[in-house]
Amino acid sequence: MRYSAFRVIKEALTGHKGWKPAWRDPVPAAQYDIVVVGGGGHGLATAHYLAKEFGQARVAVIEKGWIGGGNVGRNTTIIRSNYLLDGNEPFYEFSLKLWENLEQDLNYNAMVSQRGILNLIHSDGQRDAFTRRGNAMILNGADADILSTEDIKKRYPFLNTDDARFPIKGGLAQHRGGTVRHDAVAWGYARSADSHGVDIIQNCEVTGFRIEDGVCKGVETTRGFIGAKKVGCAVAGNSSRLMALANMRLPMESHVLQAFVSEGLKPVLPGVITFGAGHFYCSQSDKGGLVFGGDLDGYNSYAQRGNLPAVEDVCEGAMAIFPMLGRARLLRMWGGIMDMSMDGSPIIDKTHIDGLYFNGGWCYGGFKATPASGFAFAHLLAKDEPHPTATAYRFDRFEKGRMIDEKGMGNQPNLH
Amino acid sequence: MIINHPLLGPRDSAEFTYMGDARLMDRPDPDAPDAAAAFYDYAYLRDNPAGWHRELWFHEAGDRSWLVVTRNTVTHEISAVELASDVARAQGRT
Amino acid sequence: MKQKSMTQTNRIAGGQVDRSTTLKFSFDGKQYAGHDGDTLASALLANGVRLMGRSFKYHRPRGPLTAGSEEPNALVQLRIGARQEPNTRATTAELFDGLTATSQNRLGSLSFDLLAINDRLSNFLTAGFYYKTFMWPKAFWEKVYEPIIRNAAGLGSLSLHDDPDVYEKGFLHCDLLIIGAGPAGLMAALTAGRSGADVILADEDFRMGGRLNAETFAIGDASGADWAAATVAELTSMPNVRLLPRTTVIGAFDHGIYGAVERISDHLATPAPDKPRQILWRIYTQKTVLAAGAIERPIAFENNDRPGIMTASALRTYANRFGVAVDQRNAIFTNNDDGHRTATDLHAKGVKVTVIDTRTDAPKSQDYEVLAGAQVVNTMGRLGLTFAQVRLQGGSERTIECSALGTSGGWNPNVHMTCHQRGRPTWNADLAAFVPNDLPYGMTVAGAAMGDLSTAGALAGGAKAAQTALGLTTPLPTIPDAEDAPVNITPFWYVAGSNRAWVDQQNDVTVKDVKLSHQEGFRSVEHLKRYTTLGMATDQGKTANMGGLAIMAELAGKTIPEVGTTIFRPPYTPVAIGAFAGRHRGQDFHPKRLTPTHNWAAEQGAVFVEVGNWMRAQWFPRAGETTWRESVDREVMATRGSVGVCDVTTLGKVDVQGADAATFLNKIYCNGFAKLPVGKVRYGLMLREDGIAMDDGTAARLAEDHFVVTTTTANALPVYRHMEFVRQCLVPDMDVQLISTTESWAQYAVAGPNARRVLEKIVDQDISNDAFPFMACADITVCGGLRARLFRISFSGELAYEIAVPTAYGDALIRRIMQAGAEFDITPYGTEALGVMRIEKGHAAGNELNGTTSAQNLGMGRMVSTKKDSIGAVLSRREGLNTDDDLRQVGIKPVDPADKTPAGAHLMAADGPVDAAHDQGYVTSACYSPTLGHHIALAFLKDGVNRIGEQMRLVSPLTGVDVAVEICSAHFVDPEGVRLRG
Amino acid sequence: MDRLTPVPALGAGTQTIGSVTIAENSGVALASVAARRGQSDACGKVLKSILGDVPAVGKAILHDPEAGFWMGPDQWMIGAPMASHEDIADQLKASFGDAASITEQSGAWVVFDVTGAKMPDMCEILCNVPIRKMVAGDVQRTMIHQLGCFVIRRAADDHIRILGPRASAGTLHHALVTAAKSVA
Repeated sequence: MRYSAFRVIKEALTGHKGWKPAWRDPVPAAQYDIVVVGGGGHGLATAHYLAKEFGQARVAVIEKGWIGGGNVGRNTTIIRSNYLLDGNEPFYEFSLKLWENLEQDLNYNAMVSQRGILNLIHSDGQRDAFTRRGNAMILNGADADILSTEDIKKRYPFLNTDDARFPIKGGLAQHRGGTVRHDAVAWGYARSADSHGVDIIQNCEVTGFRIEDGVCKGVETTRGFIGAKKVGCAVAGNSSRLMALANMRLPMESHVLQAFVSEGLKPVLPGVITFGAGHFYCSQSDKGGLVFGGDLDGYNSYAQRGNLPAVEDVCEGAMAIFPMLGRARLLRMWGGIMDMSMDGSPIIDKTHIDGLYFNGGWCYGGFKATPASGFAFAHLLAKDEPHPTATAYRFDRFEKGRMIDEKGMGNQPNLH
Repeated sequence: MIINHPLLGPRDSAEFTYMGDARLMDRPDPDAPDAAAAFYDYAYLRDNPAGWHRELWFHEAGDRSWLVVTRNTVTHEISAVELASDVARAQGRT
Repeated sequence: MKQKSMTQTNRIAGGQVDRSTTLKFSFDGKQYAGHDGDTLASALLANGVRLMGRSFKYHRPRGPLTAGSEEPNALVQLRIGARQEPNTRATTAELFDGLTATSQNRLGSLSFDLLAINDRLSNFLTAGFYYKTFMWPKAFWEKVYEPIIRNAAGLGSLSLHDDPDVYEKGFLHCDLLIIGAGPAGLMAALTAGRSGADVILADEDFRMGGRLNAETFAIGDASGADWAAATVAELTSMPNVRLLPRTTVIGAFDHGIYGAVERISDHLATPAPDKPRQILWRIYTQKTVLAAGAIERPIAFENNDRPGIMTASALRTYANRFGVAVDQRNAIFTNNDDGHRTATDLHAKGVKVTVIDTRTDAPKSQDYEVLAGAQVVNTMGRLGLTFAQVRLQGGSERTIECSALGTSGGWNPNVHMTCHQRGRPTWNADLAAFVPNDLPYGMTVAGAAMGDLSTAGALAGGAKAAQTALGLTTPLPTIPDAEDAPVNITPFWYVAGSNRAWVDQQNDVTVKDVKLSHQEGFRSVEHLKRYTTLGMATDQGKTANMGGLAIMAELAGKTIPEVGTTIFRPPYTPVAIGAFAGRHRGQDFHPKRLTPTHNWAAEQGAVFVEVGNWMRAQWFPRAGETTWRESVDREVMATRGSVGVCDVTTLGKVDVQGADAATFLNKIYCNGFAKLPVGKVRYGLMLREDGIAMDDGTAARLAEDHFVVTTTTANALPVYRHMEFVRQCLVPDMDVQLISTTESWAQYAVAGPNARRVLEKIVDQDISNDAFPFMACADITVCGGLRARLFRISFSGELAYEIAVPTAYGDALIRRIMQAGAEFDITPYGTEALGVMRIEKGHAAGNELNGTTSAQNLGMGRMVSTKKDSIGAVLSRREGLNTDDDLRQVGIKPVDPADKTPAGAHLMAADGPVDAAHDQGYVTSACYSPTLGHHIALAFLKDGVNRIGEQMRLVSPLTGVDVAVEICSAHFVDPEGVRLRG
Repeated sequence: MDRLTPVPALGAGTQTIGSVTIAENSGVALASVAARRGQSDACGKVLKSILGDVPAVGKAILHDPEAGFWMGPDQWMIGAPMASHEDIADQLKASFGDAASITEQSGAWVVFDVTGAKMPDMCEILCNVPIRKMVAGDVQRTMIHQLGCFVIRRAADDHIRILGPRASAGTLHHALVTAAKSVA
């Protein structure tokens, strides 16, 4: 069923009786060509592109709970491609381009809103680093713009520029950055994948991999064995748990990142803004909630909840730059499990087991990567070679000393 | 969270700085023939369990002790807290 | 019974408002009066105002649904000016004299909202409609559709002015925290308090007592409210009990830490001078009794959202506690006996009541009409309820005139706080409600929150909970007699056939939306919530979630717990962001660290710059200088020409002592320290274990067993932490003691050809080049015996010393140095000149040590000793860090001396393409070199060592730079180091 | 040559706000003592000779003229009047010999004495110490406005001494004053 304004009107006039489930609820088949483990944003995007771009007909996504229940539905919805390093920037720019055409590709309005993202600069050293980054973005074909304090004040007149502990000295903007309605991304990919024949199997947890002579033959699940020529794993924060079933240890830790939303407010923030001298970034959703976050709690956790110090740290950052937010109320806080890798960059690679592929290590940047991650993983699964924008995301880069460390924090995941 | 410091008693985890898996105390022998592989494993690979995890916390705003905390990463329950220097000695480090 | 007054037409006798006071307030510009003890909602209702807000999506007229913090509808903008506070629940806002409130989320007036057109269009604006449209034409989403949606959405408005109030944060410690001061909480507090335990009793209300204030039951010989007041009085007299009224416990965090917000000044027109508006308490408790009560849930029926329709218990609260009857004709729609309790109370207050009970076996009454087996099928009244349409048991319909309709669908135990650590409640079929199951660490639940819905049950449960929590063996206090009615309920969630029946009133989620969600496959509770926005409003679905779950369960042919459990996240009610920030805003966001010369530098007119938390002098402008460059150039030239002085106290210092100190340094630095003689300083490079440079600095050997290590300003703390890690975790038996001494010493660099001549006038010993050569160090005395340290080290490349005295003498020392240097025109210089001179010398600093650079990149690959083990040595040998085209630090100078070579610009081959694929490197640090008369820069360049002399293109498309540059040595000035050894 | 004259960390003097008095105390000389490996006992003997006993974990010995408190495993801070102990580090080095590493700390800290009936209320909004349960001689290292401080419960019930980082004396004092006003 195609969605359209016409269809909405027609259904409204006929009692909404014609709407069909957005995706089927199929019984798992015994054998697929490709099984994608993980019905989050990345897994569903992978399935969509496998079916639509790479002509794979027999694909299943298996999800232990309900699709879209992990980080794709628990993030601050930001998209951007303002990366520095060669290994990253082309990939994220590719992702941004896919975002720009997502709705037409999926026939689903995920509300991609290129409201712009602004990183504030508070020191000369930061200006130098952001200049280098902005140049890297432009040299990679992305957009970047350096803004003066005056430019920024015009856009955000209520920013604290008078009494700031760390004065604002400018900002690096990416006008094509913005936000997307996160749940809609999962649902849009799911609906499209389903319409291209992908089986989306919910409430089906992987309990093991069937590996014979170093070759992965499929997955054992709570709904029985499901055979596959290739198995691709995209389970974000649960990567270490899943891959341990294949006796793999990964270069990553799972950490909790909290995010926050305020009560609904009439529009105040036009775009995404990031504080450079504390831990705070913020945008405003179409519903009016301020969506904001900051740093990790800092300790390994699978609990999907955090503690007060991180909340306070973020709100202190909020008040430092927007003292007018004092009387806005924080409505809800939640925590996601971040697959924090050892250099802050992801892995999209084959494993040492034939037929077993891995996608993970997205840290807290997985949402914006969703389209490119799905595309690149689909490329790898379909063609057995990495997508040109994702060639650096290899497992062996740590052993070889080819880390992709945007923040320069080294092998301590909670610092990325 | 509350970390029950072996010397100081219960202290808020906000006083501490977290480093990660206590395996980081098991620094490999740099002179072993497989040192390169051993250091790669040591520096980069993690069990990252969903469950009990032995991990290093530094009492930065306290007595400056490194502690080995055994904590459940699913429930955050803490079952043991030891001084890292005691653990290191017990493991034969000098 | 009605007490006639000019305005408070709905005020009736009784209740706990103080009629001796009259508080004037305004709503939407109209003046009203109320009493002390009123909420804004009760006062408005007393004045006959039911319409208080508009719903989120359809802009439907709304009045209060509840009398508490679970309120979804009656949200107003409280106060005006910078204190304007959007989305404030009128049902909890305490009335004060002069209160000003305005309605929100309307275009036009509250009674004529132009956006109410959305209600007419509701058939098009169903759950998820926006996912299906607005996609064409592509550009229209951001330019047309989205702005319209954004402006229509949102609720209240921020003032856009800085919040003028202050917030405080604090810490409390106790043995037992009791959340909720209703019958269970009060009894728990009494039990625990009498045992001598340290108790905190917190309640969100301004009057403790919970439902006891809203009911007519007796406890023992007293009314419930009087018993509560007497109990509060006894608790107040106990020194071990701390009562926190107006305090909402917002979250249960790990290991018995609770967040709570105390509203210190929200009931005042403005906070008293220097007093906070609110305090965020972090409460550390051994045990917790959750006695948060229960929340009555509504029943969904067609048009069940009109002003005047509220929960039955809210009607009861307004009548009993606030002395307000919402007009004289009320109806009650119930599926359980508690609805009749409201009817009884209202009847006693002289209100005419009709009860519509869904149960065919509904209890009968002498006092009021009961329609058994009947249902409300529709309502009338554009801006407030006028009639209810009732379908009688036989199927015939009857219209009942009423201005208020109380709905009673049963009570939900308030399990919110039990879910904060992801505990899932469990289904109790007798109550038709979820009750607590997995509890957070140390928590016990009592009273209605546990499903003990009678007063007697709550009293007994509270006492028992305190006893259990504290492990008391002392006898329980006598539990007074109280009502102990059983729960009689026949679950009934929504009237069959209704569509525009609101489940989530604030977010406008109707039965129809839940049905559509089911039809489109969004059937799990998470999907339902996200697709319809059920439970996502400011009340977090406290009155909505259960209804939605029940309807979904029925559609899916499942039980309610099979569909999912309602789960809550902190905070319990929304919290002002200011409260979480406390004092940390503006200049107080982070502490300031001032150097020992700060006052002196300020006297000199220095311009300061933030370096981490430090404030450092950036440059010292002089009269006539119009640009910072003029000042900096002068400072550099004066230093290189004669002598300059710079405060370098901010560099981290770690005192390393012990018999194994040298061995220890050998471990943490990649280069050797074991053989450094006493009295000498050496440059050291510290690697992380992954082989990347962590920090650099010097280590000075003051004695065989004593070193002073310096770190960069930014890394002082991480380096110290790392050193302690190595000491305690890797080499626990080494005899080495570490202590950070950054702030113990005031340390100044005195640099320039005349540096020695200045210092000779200050130090008490011979510092001639022979006696104190380059890289010497010593404990010395200055100015006739003051202990000091002297290091012959140079960052500027000049003959230079760093001299340190105990911090208290720092101010005196800088003044003395200036005095001693006067004859040489000694010039204080700031961080900018310091930076220029280090770039001229090619020294790496923060911009180069950016966490991705290896020793090789810095041209120091050979420093990594292969003769000994050190942290990072093994992994620094990985192939990726040792490629032929490695980035190497080089110098850059412009071909045209007029050109700039800015940091952040990228290097490209002179004749090649300019794109990422052909990127050759980038500039890390740049400056104008007054010594050379042109700009210079440090850069990392692929294979840089072999490209000295090459002409390249330096581009910064971001800032519009494209210049020809020449690659050169990074040592721009005195590459042989003659000066510093002079 | 003229001797150099020390200046107090802040020069804030003494202020009384409501019932709370905040006084900068620049008369305390400080040095830390860290036992060398295997020298805990020897170190303890010297501590005993100076303070009368070895400060236990979390405790201070409020001895005269020298007082001392526990800082960390095998590490103590010794304080004494500046007037008599300006060179406290040298004095301690002489006493401890090779048993301990001594580091001068006088310049590292600003010292505030806070007294008054509302001192505990003030503490509650400043730092996470169970102030109402602390007894004379209890010491806790804690954070005040993000600054690492020592809080020492002195002999009088309403008296605490706060040692904070000297470079942030202004920030710390500001935090104390605003907290005092808030509870006044």
